[in-house]
Amino acid sequence: MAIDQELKIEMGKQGVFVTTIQELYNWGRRSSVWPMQFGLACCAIEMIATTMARYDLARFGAEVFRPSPRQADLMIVAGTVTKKMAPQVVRLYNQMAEPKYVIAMGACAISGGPFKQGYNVLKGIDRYMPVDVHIPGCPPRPEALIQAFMTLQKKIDSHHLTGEGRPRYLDPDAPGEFKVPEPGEHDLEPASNQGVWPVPVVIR
Amino acid sequence: MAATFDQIFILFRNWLVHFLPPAWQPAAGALLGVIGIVAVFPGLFALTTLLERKGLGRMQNRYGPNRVGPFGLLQPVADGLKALTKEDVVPFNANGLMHLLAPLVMVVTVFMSFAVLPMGRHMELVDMDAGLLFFFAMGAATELSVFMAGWSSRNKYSILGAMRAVAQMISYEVPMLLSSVAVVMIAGSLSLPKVVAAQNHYTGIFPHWYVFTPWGFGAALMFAIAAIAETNRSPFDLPEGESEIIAGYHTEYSGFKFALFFLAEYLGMFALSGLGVTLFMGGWSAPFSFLTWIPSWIWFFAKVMLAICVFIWMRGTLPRLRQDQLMNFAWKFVLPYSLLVLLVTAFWRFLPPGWERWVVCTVILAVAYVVMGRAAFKLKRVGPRSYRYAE
Amino acid sequence: MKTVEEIKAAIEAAVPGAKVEIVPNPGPSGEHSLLLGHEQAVEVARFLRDDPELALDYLSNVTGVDWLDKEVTEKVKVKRQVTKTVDGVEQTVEETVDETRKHVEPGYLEAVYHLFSMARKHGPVVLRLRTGNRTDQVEVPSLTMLWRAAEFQEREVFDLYGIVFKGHPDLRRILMWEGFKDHPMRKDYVEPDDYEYEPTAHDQVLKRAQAHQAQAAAMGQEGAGAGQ
Amino acid sequence: MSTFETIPESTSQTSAEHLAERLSKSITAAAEADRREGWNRPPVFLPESENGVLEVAMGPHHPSTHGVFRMDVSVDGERVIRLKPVFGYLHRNHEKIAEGTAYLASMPYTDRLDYFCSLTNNWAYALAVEKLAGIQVPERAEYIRVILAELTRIQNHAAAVGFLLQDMGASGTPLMYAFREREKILDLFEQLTGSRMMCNYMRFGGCRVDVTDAWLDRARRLVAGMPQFVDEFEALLTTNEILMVRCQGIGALKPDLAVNAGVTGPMLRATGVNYDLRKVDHYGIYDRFKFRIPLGDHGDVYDRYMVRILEIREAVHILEQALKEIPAGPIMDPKTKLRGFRPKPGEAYGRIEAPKGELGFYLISDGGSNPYRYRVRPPSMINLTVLEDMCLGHNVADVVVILGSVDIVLGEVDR
Repeated sequence: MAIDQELKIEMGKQGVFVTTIQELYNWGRRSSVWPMQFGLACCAIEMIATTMARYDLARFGAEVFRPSPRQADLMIVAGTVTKKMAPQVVRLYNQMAEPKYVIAMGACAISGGPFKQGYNVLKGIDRYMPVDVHIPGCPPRPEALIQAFMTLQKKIDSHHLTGEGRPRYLDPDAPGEFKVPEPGEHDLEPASNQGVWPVPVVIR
Repeated sequence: MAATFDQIFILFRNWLVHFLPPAWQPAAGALLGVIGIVAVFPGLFALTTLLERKGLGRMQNRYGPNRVGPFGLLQPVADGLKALTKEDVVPFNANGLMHLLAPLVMVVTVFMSFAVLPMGRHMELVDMDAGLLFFFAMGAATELSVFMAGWSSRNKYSILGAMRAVAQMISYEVPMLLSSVAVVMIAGSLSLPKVVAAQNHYTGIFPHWYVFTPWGFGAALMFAIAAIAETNRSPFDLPEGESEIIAGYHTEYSGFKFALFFLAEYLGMFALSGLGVTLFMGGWSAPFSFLTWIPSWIWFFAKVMLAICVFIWMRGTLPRLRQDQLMNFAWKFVLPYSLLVLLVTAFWRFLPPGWERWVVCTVILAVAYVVMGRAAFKLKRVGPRSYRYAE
Repeated sequence: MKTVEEIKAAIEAAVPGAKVEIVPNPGPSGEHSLLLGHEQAVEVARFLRDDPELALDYLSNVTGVDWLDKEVTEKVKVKRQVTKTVDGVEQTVEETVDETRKHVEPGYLEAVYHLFSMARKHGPVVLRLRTGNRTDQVEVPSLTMLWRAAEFQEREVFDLYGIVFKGHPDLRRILMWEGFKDHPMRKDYVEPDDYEYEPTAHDQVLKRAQAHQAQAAAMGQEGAGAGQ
Repeated sequence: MSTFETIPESTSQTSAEHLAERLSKSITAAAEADRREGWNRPPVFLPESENGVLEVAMGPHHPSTHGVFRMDVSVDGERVIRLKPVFGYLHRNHEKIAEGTAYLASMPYTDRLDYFCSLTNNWAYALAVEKLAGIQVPERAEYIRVILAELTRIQNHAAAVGFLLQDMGASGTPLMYAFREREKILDLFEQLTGSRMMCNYMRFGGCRVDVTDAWLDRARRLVAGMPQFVDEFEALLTTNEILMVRCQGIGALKPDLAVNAGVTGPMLRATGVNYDLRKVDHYGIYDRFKFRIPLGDHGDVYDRYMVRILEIREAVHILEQALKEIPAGPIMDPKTKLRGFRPKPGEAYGRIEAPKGELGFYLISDGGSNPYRYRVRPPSMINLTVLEDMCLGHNVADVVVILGSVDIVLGEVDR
């Protein structure tokens, strides 16, 4: 080989060889994100509308809505997650095969939204599992979902296979499954998964 | 020149093989053929998935995939890459070995059934005397793998899907075999190249395809119905009916194993379309006598793709049947009608050639079709209704 | 359509011993309701359903209402004996004094039924059933055996208000999960405190978040406001 | 691997017996392996009881439950012998929240009840409050309400039929056609109210903004094209043999049971009971329009489907009349003040014929700015009362279709 060892190591450090595989790898995953056929509330209707004739999410290769979590890559949490439903949502997320992504669609999935004051409403799905993209809106328009989808694609493109910034599923130390909350006598137990969701500071 | 193009793959193989000692040549030739099949059909599978997604899209007023590569052509590549790099989940209390073997068995047996299909003039891997029998034997192994998949997953939906699939496939295998036997009766051989050769001559410009005879048309119809059911395609896609039992027997499969099921399903479609084309539509022979200069393998693949388009069209338009209706349809309509077709084929075989046998066979089959169809609807008390209004 | 008074008279004529009271509705809609006693409630309801003139065959709406214990303040004129010094002489004089008296009217839970007639296309007739109090006497008779429509709605009232419907075939929680202890639609229900975080100033929610943080800080709990 | 060890090498049994024994042995072996590993759950796919009854929990995540709805189904083979619906997975405490906020502030929440038909929900709530406080509505506002409600009815019924076909396994084509029309109607809503789905348009005593002539022209054009869409839809579906075989005679409902169980809407009218609140209550200005109520005779899935299709056609007739006759004038009752709205103590039950059935709002006012009691009478939930009666004896595949024909929206079922 014409490249001397030192240069190779140097390039390896900068990730030249790794980068080419990485690009192919990222391209493959980003171009074929199959969402799970999973809707919770109002936003699910907009999610369906996104796949329909006018907006056509299929253009991105994402119309294959798989009903089985094993075969899906993307979970669109479309709608209000109630405390009764939260264990099932987390379980479905655990059942999905890596690499998996989550889009929290709509105000309810992000923070409880207009129903935040409700006693049975989970105040944001990111209390229990990591979310990649949040879409604001109540409900977000289909264009917003497409935008979120493209944001997710950009995010996948920027993933490194090794090193510090690698995604969770490539990190052997990161948890593969998240604790499924148990419905308790008054509330879900635990109220949030520590480690997934650092409790933020209230700015007064 | 046309003959060269027609035989270009055979010539290429012979040229490659002649470098080897003569004793090794048959084995090497067969190996090259296998490589050809293993290379061509997955490629065709990739194209077909794209065709299906785009075709369905057009039927539904939308575009279909068009962002990945030019016109979305690289979409299947991306899907394949994704499937390869996806985590392989085996459920905790699944039977690991069976879980692994099921997709492999399915793909391998489907590939083996391609061995006897003549894909062009002299383009069959093995010219087996009992080629048709071999084909059906390999097709039957699909049921085994489906049940392996459903059983080993230890999931209620998987086992329900597998049960449905096995029941459905066994039921429809019978009429499919019967309608193929009609062809065997006329062609006088179980060897598929000989069946094609029997159809490869012309009256004027029109070919002697079996589908253009009354019994052949009836048999082709029954064969088509059975083939759709065998490949679990809409409207007979109950084993993986996603609105009822999630994804059927492959509910618990992810990553590449799931992709293998997907591959096997489409390969099954190709195989059965190829068999149907071979039996009823003249295989690789041209549809008109003045088109015989076009290479035979082009005709074969064109006809197969035509059949695939019909599959896609059906999927885009029809709702799904129910399990008991499906079984009733198989045992109360398709099977008796196939038997009748067999009988009419015997008439055809022994009546003297002439317009009389055309009339006799056509009348018997048409009357039986109408009567049986009407009876089925009458028994179910199903039909259009009228509605009243209140002011 | 008969008026409420006529219906009451009809009920009393048809079901002997039925306790029926008219609860007036002061609002513009004027839908007065009938308060039924527990003992004869099912017979009265059956009469309302089967009577050919009323024919209230359609139970539209079943709901619960929670009336809290009310502290009623009223002014009462009281006569009392007062010892007074009038003109240097001590006398016992009877005097009328205004006195504010407080007493607690016990609260109760109420099940409200809206009946219509599909056959005669009239309605509504509003029935009410009241429990004894809000804690231990929370039973009312169920009307599910008369109208299937009440099945899920009575379950819902049981779930959210805690009214126990005697004679309901399948009285389980319907909206909240099994094992949940509270009745969240009651007016005095206290929500679980999970308002750690609120990015926007959203009326009471921000207050609750701040209260949560103050409480967590008082308990010396780590993590509630520390960012980790 | 343990599976293979348990299989006897030689056998004199028949192959079927052998297979059964082999299966049971390997299952036992696997269960024992599970137990060894501390996994106490019984093997999940086996029939739990001796008589071969399989318990299947369909939902809350299931492709055909229209959201997060669960059915605990016991099947004997594929035949349903017991079915218990379980809701609450979308219980968003609408009533509790509404009891804590002002009357007007509940209006946006009503949008999210039945999220297909926000405008009819608005109307039902506005009607109840108007009844509670005795508010009159100007004529033009009434016309606008009728127009919007009937447009809502069309898009809801089209989508409902699309979802029904989706449940039946048609790979999306009817749904896509339905959503194509729905998008056109949503465009109208968006132009008028600023939002596609959550319109938040009606107010007590009128409507929020006035319609323009351009909007009315656009609506007229849309309505003129609607019969053609319904014809196309029917040509695709109504006489399709598979659809007829799947729908006719499935999930039949008797009229007396339907009335007793409080079933309303297209489901009730499919059983032949003539009860449409537009005709019974004459709320709004429905007595001014000429329209007919389609009635079915069998009460099965096909009748529900056809009643919806025919109601679309009747809605088009109402729309044609309303768009022709709409008068000029104010759209708000000038006496109503929306801010600081405090109705007198009292109670009222207001109801309308929403696309899914009778949508009622029951309000108790104690004179304050919040309702003391706020209750939604959800048609979707009460129509589910008879789900088990309709499903018993049918196949699992029929359960999906029957549920689809009930046309539920979970936002309304659980609230």
